[in-house]
Amino acid sequence: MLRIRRFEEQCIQLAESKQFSGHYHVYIGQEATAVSVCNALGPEDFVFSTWRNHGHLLARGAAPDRMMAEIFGKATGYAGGKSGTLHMAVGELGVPATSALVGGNLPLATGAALACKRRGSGVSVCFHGDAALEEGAFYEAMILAAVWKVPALFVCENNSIPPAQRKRGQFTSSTLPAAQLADVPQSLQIRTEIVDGADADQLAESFERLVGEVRRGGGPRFVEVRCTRWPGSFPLWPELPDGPWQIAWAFDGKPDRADLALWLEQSDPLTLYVRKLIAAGAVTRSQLEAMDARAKEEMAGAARYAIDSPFPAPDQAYRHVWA
Amino acid sequence: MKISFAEGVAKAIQESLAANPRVLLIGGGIMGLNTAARALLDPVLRDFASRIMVTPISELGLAGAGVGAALAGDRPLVDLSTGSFIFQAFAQVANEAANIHYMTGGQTSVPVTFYSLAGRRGGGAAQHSHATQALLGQVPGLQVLTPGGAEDAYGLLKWALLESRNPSVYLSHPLLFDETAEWIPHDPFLPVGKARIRREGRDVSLIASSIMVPRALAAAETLQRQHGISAEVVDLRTIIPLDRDTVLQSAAKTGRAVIADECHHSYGVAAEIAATLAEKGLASLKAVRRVTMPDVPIPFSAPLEAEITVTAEKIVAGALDAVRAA
Amino acid sequence: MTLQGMSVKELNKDMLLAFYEQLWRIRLFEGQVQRLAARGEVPGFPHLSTGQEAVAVGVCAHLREDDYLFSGHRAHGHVLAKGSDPYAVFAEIIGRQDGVCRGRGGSMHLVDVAHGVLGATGVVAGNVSLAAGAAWAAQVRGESRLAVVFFGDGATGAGVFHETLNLASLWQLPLLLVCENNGMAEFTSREEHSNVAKVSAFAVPYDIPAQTIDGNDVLAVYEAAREAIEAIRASGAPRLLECMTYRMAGHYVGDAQHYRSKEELAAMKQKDPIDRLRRHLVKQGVSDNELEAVAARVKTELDAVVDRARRAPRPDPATVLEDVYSTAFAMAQRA
Amino acid sequence: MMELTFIEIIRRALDEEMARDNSIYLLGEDVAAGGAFGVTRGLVDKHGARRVRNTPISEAAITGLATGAALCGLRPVLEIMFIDFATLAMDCLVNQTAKYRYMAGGQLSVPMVVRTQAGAAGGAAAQHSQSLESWFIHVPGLVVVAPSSPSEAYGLLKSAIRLDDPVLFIEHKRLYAMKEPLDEQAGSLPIGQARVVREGHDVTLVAYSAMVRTALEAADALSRDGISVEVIDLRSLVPLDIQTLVRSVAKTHRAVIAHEAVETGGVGAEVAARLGVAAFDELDAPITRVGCPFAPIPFAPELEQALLPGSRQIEQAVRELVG
Repeated sequence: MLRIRRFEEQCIQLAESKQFSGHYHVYIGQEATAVSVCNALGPEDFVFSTWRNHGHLLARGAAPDRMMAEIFGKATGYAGGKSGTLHMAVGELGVPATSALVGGNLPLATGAALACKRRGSGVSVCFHGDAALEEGAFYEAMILAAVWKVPALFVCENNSIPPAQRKRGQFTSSTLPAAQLADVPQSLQIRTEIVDGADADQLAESFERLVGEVRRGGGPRFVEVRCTRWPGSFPLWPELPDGPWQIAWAFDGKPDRADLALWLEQSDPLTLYVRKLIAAGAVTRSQLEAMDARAKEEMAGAARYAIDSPFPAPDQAYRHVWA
Repeated sequence: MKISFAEGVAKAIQESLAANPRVLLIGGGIMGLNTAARALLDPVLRDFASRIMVTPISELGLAGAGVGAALAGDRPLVDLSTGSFIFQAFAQVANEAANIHYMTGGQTSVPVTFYSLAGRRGGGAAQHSHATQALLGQVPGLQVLTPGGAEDAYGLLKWALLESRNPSVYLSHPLLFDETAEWIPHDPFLPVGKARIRREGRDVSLIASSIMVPRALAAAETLQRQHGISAEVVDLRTIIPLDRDTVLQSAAKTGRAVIADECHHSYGVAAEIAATLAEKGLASLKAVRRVTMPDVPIPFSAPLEAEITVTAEKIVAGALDAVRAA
Repeated sequence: MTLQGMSVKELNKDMLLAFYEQLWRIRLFEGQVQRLAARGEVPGFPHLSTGQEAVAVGVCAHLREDDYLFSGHRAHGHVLAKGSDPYAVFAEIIGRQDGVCRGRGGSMHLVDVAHGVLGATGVVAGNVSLAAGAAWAAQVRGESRLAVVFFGDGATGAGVFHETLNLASLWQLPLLLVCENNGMAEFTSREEHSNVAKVSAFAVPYDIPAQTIDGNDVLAVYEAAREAIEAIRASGAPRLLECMTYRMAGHYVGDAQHYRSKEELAAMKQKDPIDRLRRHLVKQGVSDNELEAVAARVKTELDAVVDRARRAPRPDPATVLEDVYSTAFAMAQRA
Repeated sequence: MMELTFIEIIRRALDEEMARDNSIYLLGEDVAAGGAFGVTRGLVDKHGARRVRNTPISEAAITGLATGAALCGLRPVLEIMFIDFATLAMDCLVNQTAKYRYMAGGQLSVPMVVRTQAGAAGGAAAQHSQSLESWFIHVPGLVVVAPSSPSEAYGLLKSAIRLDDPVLFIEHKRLYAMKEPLDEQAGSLPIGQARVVREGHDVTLVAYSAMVRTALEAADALSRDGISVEVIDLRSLVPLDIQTLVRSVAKTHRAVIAHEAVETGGVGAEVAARLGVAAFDELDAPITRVGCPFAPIPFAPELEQALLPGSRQIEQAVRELVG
């Protein structure tokens, strides 16, 4: 989880210093979901993500330097600069394609699950946000997955802002009259569970079990992971309130901003998990600091790699139209 | 031996399913409402029942599932039934399938084939009669296959299902099912992207594809018998890739080009070919004419539909106009 | 024929006989379409509502002339029950100039603005969202009218159907969604193409009150529709009515229905909505010949309509370019 | 006269039209919150929440809703955030909105405007940078307008809203920040009439939307070499004002058509085909098209620049013609 957060913090700092262009999204506050899902997966499984894909790809084992190079549009990026952050995919890690349309990846995941079922191996995981439930593609993908009984696991990361907190000018998340988001997949007769996005252990246990059920041919499953949005991603362009995450915040330290402090206490999977490890004596502060130093160095290295990499040659623009 | 267009389609599906376990069929209404042609598919649907996915009516979901299965190594044929229904699936056909290979910098390819029974069928009215080549023809990354004869109906579909590495839209046509053609089993397959000269000629080139091929051939007969005009018929076979060289060579030889197409007049396939001819500025080119549907939705009533239909007679009139012009 | 607000028990004999006449009018109308189609006089592929007449009659009994009606590709019954002139509808189905759309729309695109019929569609679930738009127009103008949309259970496979449920509930639109669940989507039975047996289940997460009723009993449909439509007029909020019914004619004219067993068809004949109402009327003391008189009168009426329609002029080809745009752009030119 | 950006001028046109006619309603994702690009900021306060309404992210349903309302006498102005998302509303636009009047034999009309935004603006990659007007101009029943500057957008949007036919109003991302003075009495501009932006006698250069600015740059450069270029802004693609083009070609005897959309099957093809017949005798050189090569839009700005046609390509095309 630490690696993902440090990667995303690098992105924000690099974007603020205008090192790369284009809009982008960060995964801070949802790291536990990607890690717990991907830990339950094997090489023959498929992962479908959206525009908020950095965490999923890192958890799936993608190299941070090639990812950062792609975000910079450099030749050494996974797609040689053609996908950028919105469509980042890593074929050899079972992340064949990433759609930037809301709900665009849902039918893809159902199709891949169909192929897995026919082949007798592999499951297909689809990460999507709560807004996907407003798109027709969601229903068609769900109904197909249920009718064909394919090994598909739909992971809905519901980071919608609770209505009370919706201030003017911010982008409202999903607008569903459903009392509970989970009512919708349930009405499609698909086994649905709700998991707390801040509890890394609960996430790990749930996804270990659910991936097993799906793999054994139990048909599709829908999981709503409830996460509260990280204060830094309210504005259109993400920012670091009070700078990068500090290990001290897991101990006695506190950030100045009250909303961030509250969020760390109640919703941040990383802070809560670190506190749990400390309480259980599973790790010492110095071990944590060493781990953190390695993560920071790795991600700083990725940034340097991206900055130093060359841009693709102009004629590359004409390649890869046809396989 | 002679085979019909419908037999070609059924044969291609049956042989592809037999040849490669990764081929599968999403949806199975392939032949639309033509019961005779449907009967050809019944044995195939029986023999490969486990590889035919019965589906609800959700074109967007089906197309997306086809793309997803292709990403995971399968080679699906997705039946989007009537041509006009492809619009519901446009986000998956044109915005996902076509872009993925490029967006991933070549990491992933999407060998999916979308079967679409497009074109004016008679009485279909505005929502069952679309010819969609013009819109699909503008999408980089998508192959658009428009067979005009039974041998190509078979060859192009089998190529798409077994060999193509890119997403294709295979445009079948409800009025072509009974067209027949000589078919030699081991005949070397004319590569995709090459047009077929169906009839040699000297005075005017009739450029056609899909349903326009038999009508252009009929027009050529009339021009020869009644007007002594020798017409060459060029069957494009595919809109993407478009064999511009063969079109240019034929137009240079005859000096006149008449493009017959079932898409609407403005911004259609015929416009692209006419512009290509205009752009190359062939010294010998004396006249170019487009013979297409006017810019109107397809009306229901028979006399109105007949008025706008591109018939062999209209192709003849276009050719005469071109010959008279220069 | 609108009898808003009357509960079933209050319906007197004349009103029940009016239902009986309406059911016969639709049944004989579809019989004539089938007869002419078999003789090749009907272009295209008309879809018949034979056997599903009770839903159209039962629901439309509560609609005002200015309520908006949308239907799918099996629309003849709904359009007639809403009040369109059978002559104009039949002329349209055989592509004549006197047709309600002057021959341009045909069976799958019937529009009759004068009677609030805003349209059938040839695209499954193609106009469910349009009906929501009409309901929204009524809402923002503070009118008490509502929009009703008829669709088959096949339409619930389309994503836009669910998007519309979400929108109608979110904006609380005065929309009545009527599903004629005939257990078939074109050629595949419901179990094969959906994992959800009852369509009303889809409405649950959106808090749209939904009811599943026997769609072959015109009185049951009348009662359920009355309750739903009154609630909509009062609250302005959407409702879903699922009518379990049975398509006796094939998916389209000429469909041999080889996918149906003989026993299945025979059992269904037993539930014919006309026979059921007939048995009810006889119990109410209506004599056989009175019932025969109604059927005979409707038969004569339709024979005349069909005869007149077949002699009506065909549209003038020169008008083919009209009505593409309402603005006088001089740009729709001939090929 | 005050200077206004493209966005401010469009907002002003919407505001004035809504004040003039209360059957006009604004619909779209987040339009009440100002819209993704701020075009509708503040309109909800002036015209009320009933007439400026946020919608869920359901492009198919909201396009259908707007169409249905237009059938009943409202005049909705729907915003589809990116033209790339219109792929989800194709069935409605092509099979319902465009054909309703014709199918109904003239009983109804569909007075509706779909405002959308297109074109590449650096780093938005393949699914947020497309120019897809070529699809919609092939659909009889739709009017398609593509303004080339703020003042043009003001006048053309007013006309579009007053038209009783469905209009697809395409705004280019790169023009959003363009500033122009707007004189007080500016009124509506005619749809279906092309505009000669720059007189010239050696070659006719046809363009629309953001390409008009690029065409003027090329024309200036060419005039320094003594080549006099007549630049024509089409303003609307359907209806297409071919007479103005024929008159110009009769004077210059050479024609070049430039657009950002893919060259194959684009506006250039239709203009070339029509001029090839209508002005056959006037042409001394082949008609030339300058469009985007046949490839999706890559993410890396360097690749995007390599792909998109600019003033350099236009100058090169003109020089080949003038020789």
